[in-house]
Amino acid sequence: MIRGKIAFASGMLVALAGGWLAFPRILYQTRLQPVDFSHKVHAEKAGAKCEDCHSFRDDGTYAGIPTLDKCSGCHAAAMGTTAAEKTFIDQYVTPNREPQWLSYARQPENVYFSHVSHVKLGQVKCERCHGNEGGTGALRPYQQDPISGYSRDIWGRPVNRIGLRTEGGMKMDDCVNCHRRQGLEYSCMGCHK
Amino acid sequence: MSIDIDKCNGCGACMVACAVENNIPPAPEAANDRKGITWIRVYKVDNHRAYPERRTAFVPVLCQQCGHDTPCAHVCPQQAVDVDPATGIVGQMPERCLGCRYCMVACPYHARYFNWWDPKWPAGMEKTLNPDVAPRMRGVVEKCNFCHGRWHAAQQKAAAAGKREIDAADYVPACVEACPTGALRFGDLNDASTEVAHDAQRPESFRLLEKLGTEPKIHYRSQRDWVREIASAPRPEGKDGLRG
Amino acid sequence: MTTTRRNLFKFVGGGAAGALLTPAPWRLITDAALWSENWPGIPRPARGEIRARFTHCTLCPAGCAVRARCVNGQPVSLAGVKPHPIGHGALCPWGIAGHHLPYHPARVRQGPVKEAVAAVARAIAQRGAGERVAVLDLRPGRTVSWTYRRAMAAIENGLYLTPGQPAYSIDLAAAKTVVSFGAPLLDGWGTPGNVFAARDHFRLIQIEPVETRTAALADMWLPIRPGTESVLAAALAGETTIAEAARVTGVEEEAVGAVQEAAQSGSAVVLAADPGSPLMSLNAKFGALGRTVVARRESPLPDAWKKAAPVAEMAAAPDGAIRVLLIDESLPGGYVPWSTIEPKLAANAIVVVFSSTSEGYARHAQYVLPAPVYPEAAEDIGPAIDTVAEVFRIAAPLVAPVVPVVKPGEFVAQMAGLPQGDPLRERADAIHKTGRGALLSYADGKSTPAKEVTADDFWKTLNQSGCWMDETGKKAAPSGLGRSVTRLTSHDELPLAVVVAEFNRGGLASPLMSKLERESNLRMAANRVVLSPADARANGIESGGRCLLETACGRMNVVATIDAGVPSGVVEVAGGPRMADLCGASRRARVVRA
Amino acid sequence: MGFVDKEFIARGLRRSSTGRFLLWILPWVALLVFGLYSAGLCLVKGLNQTNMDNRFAFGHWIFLDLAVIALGAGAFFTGFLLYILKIDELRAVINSAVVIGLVCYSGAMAVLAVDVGQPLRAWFTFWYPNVHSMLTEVTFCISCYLTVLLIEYLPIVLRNRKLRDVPSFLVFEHELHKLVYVLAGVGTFLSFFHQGSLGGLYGVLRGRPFAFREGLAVWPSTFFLFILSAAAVGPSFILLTTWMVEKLSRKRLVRPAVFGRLARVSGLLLAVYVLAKAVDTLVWINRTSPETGFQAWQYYSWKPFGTWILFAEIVLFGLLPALVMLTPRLRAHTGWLVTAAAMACCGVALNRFVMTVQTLALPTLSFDPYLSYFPSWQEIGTFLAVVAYGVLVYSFSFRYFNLFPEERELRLEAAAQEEEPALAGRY
Repeated sequence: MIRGKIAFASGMLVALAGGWLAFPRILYQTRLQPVDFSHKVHAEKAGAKCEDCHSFRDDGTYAGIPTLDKCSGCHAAAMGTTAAEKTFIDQYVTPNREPQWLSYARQPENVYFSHVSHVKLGQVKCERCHGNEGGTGALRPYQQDPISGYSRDIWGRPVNRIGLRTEGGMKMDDCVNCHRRQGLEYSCMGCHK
Repeated sequence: MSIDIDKCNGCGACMVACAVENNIPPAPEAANDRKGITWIRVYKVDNHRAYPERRTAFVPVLCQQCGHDTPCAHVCPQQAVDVDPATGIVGQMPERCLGCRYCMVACPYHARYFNWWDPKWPAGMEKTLNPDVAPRMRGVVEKCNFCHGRWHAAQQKAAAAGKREIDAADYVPACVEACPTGALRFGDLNDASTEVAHDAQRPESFRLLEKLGTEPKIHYRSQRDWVREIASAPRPEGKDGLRG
Repeated sequence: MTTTRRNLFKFVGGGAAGALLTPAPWRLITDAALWSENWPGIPRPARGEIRARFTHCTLCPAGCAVRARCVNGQPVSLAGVKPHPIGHGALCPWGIAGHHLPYHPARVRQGPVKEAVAAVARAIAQRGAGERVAVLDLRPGRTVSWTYRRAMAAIENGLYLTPGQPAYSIDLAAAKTVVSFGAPLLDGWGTPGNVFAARDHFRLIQIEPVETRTAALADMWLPIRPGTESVLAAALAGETTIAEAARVTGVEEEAVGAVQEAAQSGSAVVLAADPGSPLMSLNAKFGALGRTVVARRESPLPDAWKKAAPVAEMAAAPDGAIRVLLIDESLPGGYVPWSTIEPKLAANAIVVVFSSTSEGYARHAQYVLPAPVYPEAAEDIGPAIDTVAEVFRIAAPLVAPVVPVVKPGEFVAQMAGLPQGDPLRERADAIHKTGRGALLSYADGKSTPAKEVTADDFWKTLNQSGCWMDETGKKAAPSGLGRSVTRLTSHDELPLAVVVAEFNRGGLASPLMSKLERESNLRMAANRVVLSPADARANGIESGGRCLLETACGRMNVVATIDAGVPSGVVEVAGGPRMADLCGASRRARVVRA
Repeated sequence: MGFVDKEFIARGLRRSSTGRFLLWILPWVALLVFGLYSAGLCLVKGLNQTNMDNRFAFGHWIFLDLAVIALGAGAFFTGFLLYILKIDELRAVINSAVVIGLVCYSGAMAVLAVDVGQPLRAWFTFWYPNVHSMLTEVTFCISCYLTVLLIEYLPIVLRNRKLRDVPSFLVFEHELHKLVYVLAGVGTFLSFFHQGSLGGLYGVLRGRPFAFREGLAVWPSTFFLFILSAAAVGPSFILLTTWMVEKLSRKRLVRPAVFGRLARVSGLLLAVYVLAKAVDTLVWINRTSPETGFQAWQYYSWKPFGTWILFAEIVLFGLLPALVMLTPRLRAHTGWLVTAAAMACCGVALNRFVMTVQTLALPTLSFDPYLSYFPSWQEIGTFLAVVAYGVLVYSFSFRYFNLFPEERELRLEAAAQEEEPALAGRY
């Protein structure tokens, strides 16, 4: 009998260990950004403001990550001495190849998210959702759940969203929570396309 | 929305414009008029007489955006259908839908369509998809939602100007924009000053199956008596006159 | 004995129990659901900057102005240009989905270009005396048409052929009564926007054997026995008695009288399904010439182009004389039945067709060369049949050709050794030089006199967002109204009169047309025919049944629909090249079970 | 294999040889495989494999699911009669009833999983339920009741001769047995609800005047009619199956009295149902339907669904069997009894058919055509899989578990009667 109990317990232990420790590691696949870009340098040295690159178009749509021509504007030739810049110019600017940036905060296709209405009407700070991306010295690796195709930033750090900070994720629940608090919750169509 | 049947020449521009706007794929070979997807469908309707007394009219039927205990909304088991209290538009959420098709059974206007196949476009044609509307996956129900993509765009434009209210001129569904005869009109029925509100008040105006009490928001009108007949329940002796 | 086995069970049981206490199973269930929301195979629409671009639709002679909604330059949807004085922002279903054509699966994607060039050159060099080189231009009145005419003038024995083009245009705005002999006035005739804008101001009398879309919305529909239109026309002209006409045509006497009255009441216009039909001469009787039926105006030309071959019709070409026939089918237009063309060809004739579809002349030609499709080609569109003003409008390409294409104009020009150059630009400059008319810009709806802009701006606006118009010219009476066609050879042993109920110009149509033809029964698919119950019964055909449409020229597999709205003795068909070839000159057929 | 098999068969029961048993299940296994294949096609390639379409959005799957669940009602209702109303004869068939219930419900659920376009999301119904939807009610109740059935099935399995060797199993089974009353209660409650909401499914369709019914509070009359009809045919179906098993296994399994009792219950409820249905129909024809602008007569002028279908449903397969089962003299003949039971089952199946298929075939818009539909082989195959699965589960249960407690006694009695004369001769 006692042997039986031990068997049961050990089985349970193995499963728990696997589920809590191993699973989160194997679930996400991690990729590096194509270019080693530093928001910090651009903000401090070049004195660029966020909206210089991440701008709105006239019709209110959001340009998101800037395209190559924006970069080439300054980086036609090397401005600094860093290796990163050199590789960037050699691999992208000179052959005029768009870098395949990995967007941390890209919502799934069926979501309609308007930056302008959040920033302009809602007075929401960029950091509220994107964190202090603008102050970072280097781009962190991009983590994606290969099954759902969601970026880890959308889902939130904790695998099961247990103990998630209020602004920790960008899943529907997170949107809804904030909208509820402001009484701005209308219909599915409001945010889905 | 208001529709003048006496103007509609059944050209089908609305149906094509709708499919273009809402990323509806062309039907696979096996599809027919019962398995295809046409958010707005123009029916050929006749007076059940033989030549030369036969007269034909064209009736565009899209989601009637029922206002009162919306048949589809309250049968959906998982809240994939909702009615926007602000606009009164009945929304359908393909990504929440599990494809039980109960809502299709519930809809008396057959305005709901099921994705029997995976969406497929000829090679290269996916370049022409509208970025404001997400393509649906196989096995879910979809229907007209008055081009919510355009609604979003209008809102976005308003937001960029710092306004919460959209400018009515910025929001016109694709079918209305496409209609070459001006048979289709779109506007806010609650605002008495709009054209549609006025159309709805006309004596020759009617709604489909009004007696069901679903309060549809599409107001048809015609000067021809036999055309206004189509609003009522079917009459069996007429069935021979119909083309499947 | 089983302790070990039982313990194994317990181990597994414990594992299962433990797993339920971890995130793994729950997260995987959620992920599976999320996966089903964007699983492989669902295309992702490209995102990017959305901008409007303008062009003109070349799918039919109407040449409607088009506003294209483009994402990163790629058109994703088309609409009319609202402030346009002619188009009024209307498009037909074909035009609305025109931006799909470059990707059409049935498109002609490659062709034997080199071989064709060589063969044509050889044939021209070796042809015997009196043997002709001909270009058949399905869409006359374009600038490239002038290139062809110049080329044919440059080549000895060159022939410039067209399916026939009316020398008149119809001023609907001036019409109070329209008497239409089967012209699809409300379903593809002229410029949709223009017709519907005028619709409320004229009375439409549709004379047609079956109730088409136009007849359905006409103020008066006169069901007439097929083939007897000329008799009714004679009665209207007072050449026969109304009673006689009523007897032959099956139209009631008072109806005929009513039509006559309306037609003579002034500002009436008579239209016919075939713009060249002798029925058009009725207009002279009703004093419509110079008022509702006016001389067609083409925009100015460079003086250098005056040396051009005359416009001839296929029927006029001598038999067995054409050694080289180049057919420009890049834009669908009129279609000359092959049975008319064949006798004109020499024994060893070479036929080259420039087309994007294998449905039309490609079925008869030795060389099929892939032509650019709308909106790939830089073209211009001549004035439509209902355009009174002088216009010059360019269909600026919205996408680069997605397959290697041959531009018919350049091919012919090279063959004839015409000087290099851009004919469109030359003509634009010629128009600008006249200083007449105004430049209409679609972007802002503004209209500026042509003389106030430089030639370069003129050219730029034409290509990016506008057209040139001159409405000042005086209305003139047209000449040569209605040609006398060769009598229809009627095959009386064939029981059914063929009536084209579905207007179809041929050429590629967006795959989304399935919405109208298969996913609903709004329009007739090319392989459908409609029969009266009586005729169906007589031939043992049931609704939806497969059968054969037989004419003097051949047979075709079709699917039958039975409809009591069709008179007995008539078979409704959808138009298009195949049907045109099948019917040939005669308009009678038989439908039998397959 | 052979001897292992023997070890599993309950003491005192005669079962055919392993060979013959295998022979019997073979064709069913084949059918199951074929069915699973067609179901697989529907899952992998999508529902374009079926002949359903936008207008016939529900097809023969839904119809048969409804029928099967109605017939499976025997499980809960027998339990209700036995444990709550203490009708003790029914102990003889309760086990069999549980197995049938289990088969019917699990089968129906399986087909539903194929029927929905996105099975992977089916659980959304539990996560984001729309409380106003009858379908939500159905999903919740059926899945809960299925668990109940599984728990009820467990003791039957655990009482198997071989499994009894495991002491802990025996204990567990004993504990479960104490629960049986609770389970019966819960099961009854759940079943009443989902049988009802299955009816409500159609009754609430105000867009389909042919199905739409008025009722009490949120429940249309069909809600109660479905409960009644299900409760009525449940016992009939138990009777029918038991009789068939007796014929197939050439054994007496229950005493005649049990048949009689089942028939009486069934007949009584059926009579009540027929009455209620008749009243409901009259109200619908004269009030509900006309108020929606639809004259009831026109529903029956679209051939082939004439008024005969109404007659067949209420009189032929309703009133008639009810009368037979309620007349003692007729009930005495097994022939009559079984026929009546069969007719009752057909009646309910027909009712479900009308509710599903006729509702969709009838036009709602005046320019609709009248529609017809015939299932594709994939649809039929998928359902055959369920039938095969049912037969197999039942066969195995019958072979290895003691489904009919009275069977052993009946055998001993029979044996005793044979020995009687010999003994008599001695003295």
